[in-house]
Amino acid sequence: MLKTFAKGGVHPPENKLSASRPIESLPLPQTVSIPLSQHIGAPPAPLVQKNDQVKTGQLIARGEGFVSASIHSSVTGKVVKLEEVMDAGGYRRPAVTIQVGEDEWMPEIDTSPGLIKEFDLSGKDIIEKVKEAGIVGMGGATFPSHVKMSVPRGKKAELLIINGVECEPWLTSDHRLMLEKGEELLVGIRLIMKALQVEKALIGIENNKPDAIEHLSGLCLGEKGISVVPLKVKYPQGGEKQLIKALTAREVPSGGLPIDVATVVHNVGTAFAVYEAVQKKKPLIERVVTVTGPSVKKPCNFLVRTGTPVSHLIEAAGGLPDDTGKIVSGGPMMGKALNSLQVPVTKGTSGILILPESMSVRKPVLPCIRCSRCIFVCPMGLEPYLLMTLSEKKMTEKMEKEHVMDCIECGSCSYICPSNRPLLDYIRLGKAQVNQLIRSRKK
Amino acid sequence: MAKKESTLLNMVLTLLVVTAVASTALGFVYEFTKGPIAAAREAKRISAIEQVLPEFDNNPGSEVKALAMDGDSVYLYTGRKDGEWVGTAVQTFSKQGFSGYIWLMVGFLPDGTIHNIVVLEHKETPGLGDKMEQEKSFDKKTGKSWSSQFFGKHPDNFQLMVTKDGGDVDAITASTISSRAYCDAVNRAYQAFKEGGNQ
Amino acid sequence: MNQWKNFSKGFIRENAVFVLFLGLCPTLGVTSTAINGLGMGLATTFVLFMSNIVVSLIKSLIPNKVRIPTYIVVIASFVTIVELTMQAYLPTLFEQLGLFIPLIVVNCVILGRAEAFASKNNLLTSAIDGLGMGLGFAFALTLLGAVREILGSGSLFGLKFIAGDGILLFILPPGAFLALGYLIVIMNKIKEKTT
Amino acid sequence: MNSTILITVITLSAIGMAAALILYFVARKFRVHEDPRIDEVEEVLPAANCGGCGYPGCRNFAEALVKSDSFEGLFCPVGGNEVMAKVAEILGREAVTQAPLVAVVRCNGSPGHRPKTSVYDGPVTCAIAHALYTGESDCPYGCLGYGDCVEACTFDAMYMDPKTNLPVVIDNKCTACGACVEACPRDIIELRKKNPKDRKIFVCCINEEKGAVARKNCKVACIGCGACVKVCPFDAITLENNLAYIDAEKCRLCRKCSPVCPTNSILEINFPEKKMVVKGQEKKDAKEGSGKEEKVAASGSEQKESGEESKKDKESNSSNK
Amino acid sequence: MDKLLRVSYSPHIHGENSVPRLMWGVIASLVPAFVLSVLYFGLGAILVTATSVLSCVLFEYLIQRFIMKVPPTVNDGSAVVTGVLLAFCLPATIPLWLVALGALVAIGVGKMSFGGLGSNPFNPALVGRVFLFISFPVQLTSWPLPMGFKTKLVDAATGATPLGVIKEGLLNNQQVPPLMDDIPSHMQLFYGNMNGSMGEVAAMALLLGFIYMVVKKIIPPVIPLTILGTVFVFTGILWLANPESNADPLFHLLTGGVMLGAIYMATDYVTSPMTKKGMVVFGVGIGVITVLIRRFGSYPEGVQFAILIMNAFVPLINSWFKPKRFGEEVQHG
Amino acid sequence: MEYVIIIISAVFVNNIVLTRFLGICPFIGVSSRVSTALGMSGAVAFVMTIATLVTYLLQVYILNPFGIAFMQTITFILVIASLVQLVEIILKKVSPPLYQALGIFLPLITTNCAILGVAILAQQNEYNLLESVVFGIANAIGFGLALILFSGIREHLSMVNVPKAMQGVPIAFIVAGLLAMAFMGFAGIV
Ligand SMILES: Cc1cc2nc3c(=O)[nH]c(=O)nc-3n(C[C@H](O)[C@H](O)[C@H](O)COP(=O)(O)O)c2cc1C
Ligand SMILES: Cc1cc2nc3c(=O)[nH]c(=O)nc-3n(C[C@H](O)[C@H](O)[C@H](O)COP(=O)(O)O)c2cc1C
Ligand SMILES: Cc1cc2nc3c(=O)[nH]c(=O)nc-3n(C[C@H](O)[C@H](O)[C@H](O)COP(=O)(O)O)c2cc1C
Ligand SMILES: Cc1cc2nc3c(=O)[nH]c(=O)nc-3n(C[C@H](O)[C@H](O)[C@H](O)CO)c2cc1C
Ligand code: SF4
Ligand code: SF4
Ligand code: SF4
Ligand code: SF4
Ligand code: FES
Repeated sequence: MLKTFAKGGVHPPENKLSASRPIESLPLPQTVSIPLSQHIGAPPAPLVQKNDQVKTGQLIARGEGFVSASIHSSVTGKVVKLEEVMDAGGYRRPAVTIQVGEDEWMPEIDTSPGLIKEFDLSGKDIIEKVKEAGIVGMGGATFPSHVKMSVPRGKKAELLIINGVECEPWLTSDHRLMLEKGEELLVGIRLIMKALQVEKALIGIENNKPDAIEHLSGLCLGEKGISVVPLKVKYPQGGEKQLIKALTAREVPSGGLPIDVATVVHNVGTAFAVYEAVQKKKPLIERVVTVTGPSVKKPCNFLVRTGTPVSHLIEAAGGLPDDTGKIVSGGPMMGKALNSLQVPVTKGTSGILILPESMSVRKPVLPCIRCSRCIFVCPMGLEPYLLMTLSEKKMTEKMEKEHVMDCIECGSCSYICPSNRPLLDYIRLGKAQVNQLIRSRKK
Repeated sequence: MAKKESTLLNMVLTLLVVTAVASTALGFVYEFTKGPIAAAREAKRISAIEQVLPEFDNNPGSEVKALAMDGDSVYLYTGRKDGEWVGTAVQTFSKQGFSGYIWLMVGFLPDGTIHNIVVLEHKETPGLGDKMEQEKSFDKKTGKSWSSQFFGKHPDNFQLMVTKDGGDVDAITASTISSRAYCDAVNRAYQAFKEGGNQ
Repeated sequence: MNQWKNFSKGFIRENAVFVLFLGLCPTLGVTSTAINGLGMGLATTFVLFMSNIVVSLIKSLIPNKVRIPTYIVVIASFVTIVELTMQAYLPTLFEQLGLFIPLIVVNCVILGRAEAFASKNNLLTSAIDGLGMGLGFAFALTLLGAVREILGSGSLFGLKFIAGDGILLFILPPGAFLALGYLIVIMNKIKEKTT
Repeated sequence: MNSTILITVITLSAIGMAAALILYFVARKFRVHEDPRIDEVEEVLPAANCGGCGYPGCRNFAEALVKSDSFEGLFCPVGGNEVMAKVAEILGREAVTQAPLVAVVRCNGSPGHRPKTSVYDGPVTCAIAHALYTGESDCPYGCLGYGDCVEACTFDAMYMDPKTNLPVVIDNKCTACGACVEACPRDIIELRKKNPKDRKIFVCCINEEKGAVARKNCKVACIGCGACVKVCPFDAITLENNLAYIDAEKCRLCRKCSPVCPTNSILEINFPEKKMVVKGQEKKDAKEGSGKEEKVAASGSEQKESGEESKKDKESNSSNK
Repeated sequence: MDKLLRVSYSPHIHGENSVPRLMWGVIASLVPAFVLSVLYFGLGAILVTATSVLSCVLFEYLIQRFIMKVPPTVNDGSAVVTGVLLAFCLPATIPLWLVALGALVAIGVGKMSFGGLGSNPFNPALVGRVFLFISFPVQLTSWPLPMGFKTKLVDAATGATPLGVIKEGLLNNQQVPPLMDDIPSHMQLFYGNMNGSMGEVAAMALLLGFIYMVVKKIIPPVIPLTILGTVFVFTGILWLANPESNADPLFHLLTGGVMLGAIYMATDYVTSPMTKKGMVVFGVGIGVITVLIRRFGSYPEGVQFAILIMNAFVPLINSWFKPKRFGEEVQHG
Repeated sequence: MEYVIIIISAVFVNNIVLTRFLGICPFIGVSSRVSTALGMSGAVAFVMTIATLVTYLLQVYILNPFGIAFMQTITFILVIASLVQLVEIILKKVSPPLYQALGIFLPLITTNCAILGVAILAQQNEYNLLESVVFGIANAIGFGLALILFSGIREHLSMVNVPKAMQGVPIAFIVAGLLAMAFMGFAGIV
């Protein structure tokens, strides 16, 4: 029996169309707009001014404070605007717009292809390098990685978990990365292990990526303390709490963090970024993005510079299909629908999913028939049908008692509901209401 | 509206006066209605006896015999005309009803033939078990009701059991239980009659 | 206040049963036939009428703290009078209504009226209010009784108009609840239309 | 006297007596002090239990009123000054008078003014749409049009205008309880001073974006040009974050500002037709001008066609959900 | 771009299940039982089922259209399920106007008064059935003998159900073992060759439907299993304690409405608990009450009442039996 | 056994609310939330037990010996009214939260026919002292059971879309009717 997490979960069709497409470097666009806040936490102030000339990899905004991340220019060229650009929700956020010129990298960055295995940096130095490189979690939450690597006082990490699950349907960026950059990945893992001072790391990979499992297992043979664990396919195994449960049978307490059960979880992309930052001094300015969808001509995995507009990626994948109804940044279960193609790729963009009109219209909402399916699939043991009603009726305190804040927004409940109820929509609203309540209480 | 101040004295006084007035009034009403109430109670029993016995001219209420049976009492009222025994009315019961006791008044002629039966009290379901009441199952065409099948029968040669149990009584539709209880009560009346009804 | 309005409000607008939801036990308990409903309604009306009169007469003499006990004694006296009289002269109806006759005393309508109306208004107004509310109550009980009797036994005021039985459930306890529930909905609709 | 009657009288009186005495002494022993004025105050409150005062119910507000020393910050918007005067009388305090307020919707972005740029496909509530994205237009400040405010109003004082897809307040029904203000995730609704004959002049926009951006997304957006600030003789208009705001306290309804607004984002409602010639030349675009007139005229006629139409709208609106 | 993009929260894909799909799944699983009941009771079975389904659908449509004034939702199939199940617990020779009346009560009182699909606290079909049972006990307890198409529609030969025979006998102070001689063998009970309501006779067909629904993941098997288990254990204890006055547990499982109730009526999503723990409590409750009524009450059969009574407990069960929260125990432990 | 029968009969078979129609006003009035229903049940249980006890003593030691049984109604209600007021005063002092929760319904217990009805029924059934008290308690349990079940259902109904015309009291009656119908299944168990 393959390992998996105990409670809930769904099996959406996998549709990994682009799994066999190697990572291609995407040609540079004419302009990039680099948002200044690509992570949880406050946006840093820009260090450049209009008409400044910047180089690829140059720092353009320094993360101030602990929970913040620096931003680097992903291209060489001229700063043309310091204005707000639309984010994925259409709201305008501060950004640096650069007109792309000849690609000239910062001199200290090592752009040679060779693998550098050896390192003698101390844990502290590693964390410092990670911070300088502006690395944030690439699994989607974009939480500054150096924070996760600095184990808080009084806590101890025993185990590093590398999240190679990629449980979202359609997406293949982590999968390709594991296949193509396995060696670098392992060095990255070693670095993180050193920073965390742990002896053991597990790479969790779902069983639908046998090639990646085989490849990495092979590489791990020579690596002490690192091993690959194949997992049964079940969404949302990639959620860190579920992954920890699947791999260690430990349960992160309600309201707690992985470190409470002595583990730290990082995405494979993050581990690779750590390798590049530490060994090659390369800041986080590009990432692998899957562009896919049922009508996409050429589903692809691209290596994309941050700030590249989504339209550019779509062009490269064969253009926008005629029947397009919805464009999702990320996977179909957790991704964000875009209302504009000008939205830039950020450090957290793992894929662009183009859904045809027929798949994008939500079905009419019926009353809850109390079928319990949402309860059965909720990996957090919540009662989504109830939370939705409470949210509708604005019964905030009751919602808090029903643990609404535990919801990881995986969407399993909305996915399964035979009445097509917008459960997660309302639960998110409920979480916001409860958050407000908690904040007002603190005051 | 001025509310009166509450002090211990005026509270007690008010209550005293009010209760006194009220109870005096009630006392008088009670005295006044005592007679009619007793009469009304008596009338019910007498009228039942009148219905189940042939004509009589004594006061059966004054010739009562009580027999203890099955944990309760059965009463026998003797009816006479010109001093002649015309029959005995037996106030009987059954505990086997669909819900609770059933009380009947069964009139026997001196030879033990059932003359008539009326239901005094029961809690059977309206529309079902309550068809044992004569007026509830009275059929204008035949002039008969369900209980008519008992009249003029002698329990010695009329099996007081529903047909389902091998007797001669056709049960009320969908109310076998009530019918069975009815038979049980009549049977009990007959036992009592045999024991103490003969004069 | 316009005395006609005062009198008539008890029928629809402030009907004790359909609108104020008071005095529900007798409403449900005795309404298996229209006759029973009417009898109970009239008995209640008498008590309501008399107690409203007496309360409005003595209201200014009563200290506040013993207000309720006093009213209760007054009401209970009238109830006992009804009880005794009925027992004497209407023994059959008394048997049918059974427990609910003494329970008139706790009918929330009566104490409610005494407390909320008679203790604040003059004799005439209170008397008319009592009569109006009482007859409104009687109307509600008779109506419910009629509905249940028609549906449940196929008769009205004891006159049978269909052969055989009706829908038994309506003369049994659950039917009382259901019939009243739907009657309230209909009454609400009527009230909405008239106002 | 008959002995039954005697016994009756004696027993009942004795029982009554005993009950009274026990009650009296228990009541003394277990007395709880509760300010009787709370009840009195509660009586005069409107019993709407709407929460407009900031307390969960009328009773709690009454308690707060009795317990506090002054009326600072305590006001029942539903009952208004009248009720507060009564409360003041009961408590023997000076009443604070607050000018009557009315809810005003500060967005005029009907579909004609504001191009639709996407299709929202989620639950029909502004709160969720707002948290998700800018809404079906690109204006991140504008009304989303899903009627959370209408839903929140317990006085039936609002309805969604199906033509403009914007909420409309029925002035004479609005009690200024503020529920809609609370409900709107975009803070579009404001409680403003009520003027005679329900007249109002206000900037019908809350967009703080730079003029060009704002204008691009909505033809009637305030672009922060400041023209109105200059013409206002009473210094009632301020400009902050690219947005003009008319202070209702200072505004004297002189109507100088509205004609100078290049985007017609200052609305004047319930005023008689202007006698003097409207400077037609200033309107670069005739279409825009008529757009504004439409809104003003529509608002004027709303008052006349009393509740009936609004009810219909509300119904059709709710059945859409 | 000329076409506007759609925007909504995630998830952007949806599973295949839908309410109509589930309902039609239930209907499909009822086909074997229907076929058998037609074989046993002939034309009557077809007429009663058709009347019931048609009137349920019609009443739902009329009420939604003209009284509630909402768009009718009859094609979600739930009214059809109610109709079939209502028919299945009636005698095949019942007058058709009674079927229609039952449907009216089931849909009008049991379902639509509460707002329609998903809101009703009590099982609509059972509301209709119990209403009829209490209002028209004569018609509702006249069980035709299974004679296939020879069964007459009016004045058919009737007989007591096996449970009725036992109850009657016990009331008459008879003992169970001799009574069993009048009752078909267990095997025949399993095939459904007995008097009873149309759908409840064939345990075999019902079990087939059960397996279908579980395999198709229409219902979790928890509730039926706990009910059947409880009935088996409880009657087993009674039987072992006193075989003279108690029938054996298998008999109890195979007769009456236990199968139909456990598999189709107690599992109605709307009126059953939401969590597995709750479902167990619910099932045990139904089992116990059923046996209590069968053994000690006035009615020979108790499942219908047991389910309705436990329906009333569902809201409380739901608030007392919560799913196990992820990370909860750790926090407290 | 006697007592078991009294209890089962009062709780299930002849449930005071669902088949005897007593105490309907609070049943409808205080049943919109489970928590208040629990409180109300507690209050009723308390009052009902004491009331049956006290009225039993009253009947047997005063009314019957003096031959003034016709004063039953008036004396019983007087005693019950005082009792309720006593409870109210004490509760207000001892447990303000409970007092708050039950609010205006405590005085309503006075006019709750269930209390008086049970007291009178206990007399009509000719129970002895212990039986009367058990009868009182059992009926209180029956009342509590019905009330709590009912409040659970009503809480559930407040979360679904009951048609506007049916909301509130009408739907409560329908639920009560269906509940009563379900409880008819217990017929004959004792
Ligand atoms: C305030 C805050 C503090 C955090 N501190 C830590 C930490 O000390 N160690 C750690 O491993 N992760 C820490 N995290 C990161 C979370 O555990 C988690 O990785 C991140 O929120 C993204 O997870 P997700 O993608 O599963 O949502 C912290 C997150 C937040 C919001
Ligand atoms: C429902 C859910 C599904 C997730 N799926 C994945 C996944 O497939 N792959 C992944 O790397 N992270 C996934 N995450 C994010 C992880 O929880 C976690 O944040 C991440 O692995 C931490 O690594 P990072 O900080 O390096 O991104 C998921 C999170 C949630 C809540
Ligand atoms: C609500 C209801 C009330 C009933 N009341 C009685 C009754 O008062 N008397 C009776 O014998 N059967 C009554 N029954 C019927 C019995 O339960 C049972 O069906 C019948 O006695 C046996 O049927 P049979 O008479 O056709 O053999 C009632 C049934 C129901 C549903
Ligand atoms: C597994 C399952 C069982 C059902 N059982 C019943 C039932 O017993 N009675 C009924 O009226 N409807 C039943 N339905 C249909 C539907 O859920 C029911 O009408 C709702 O109670 C109406 O709100 C069932 C549906 C499903 C999916
Ligand atoms: S409630 Fe939250 S955690 Fe549970 S299934 Fe829904 S989205 Fe996932
Ligand atoms: S899955 Fe949908 S229909 Fe089923 S209980 Fe949850 S919300 Fe209700
Ligand atoms: S319009 Fe707004 S402020 Fe006015 S009454 Fe309605 S909710 Fe209250
Ligand atoms: S004013 Fe606010 S709440 Fe009202 S419809 Fe517009 S966005 Fe929604
Ligand atoms: S009439 Fe019985 S409680 Fe109100």
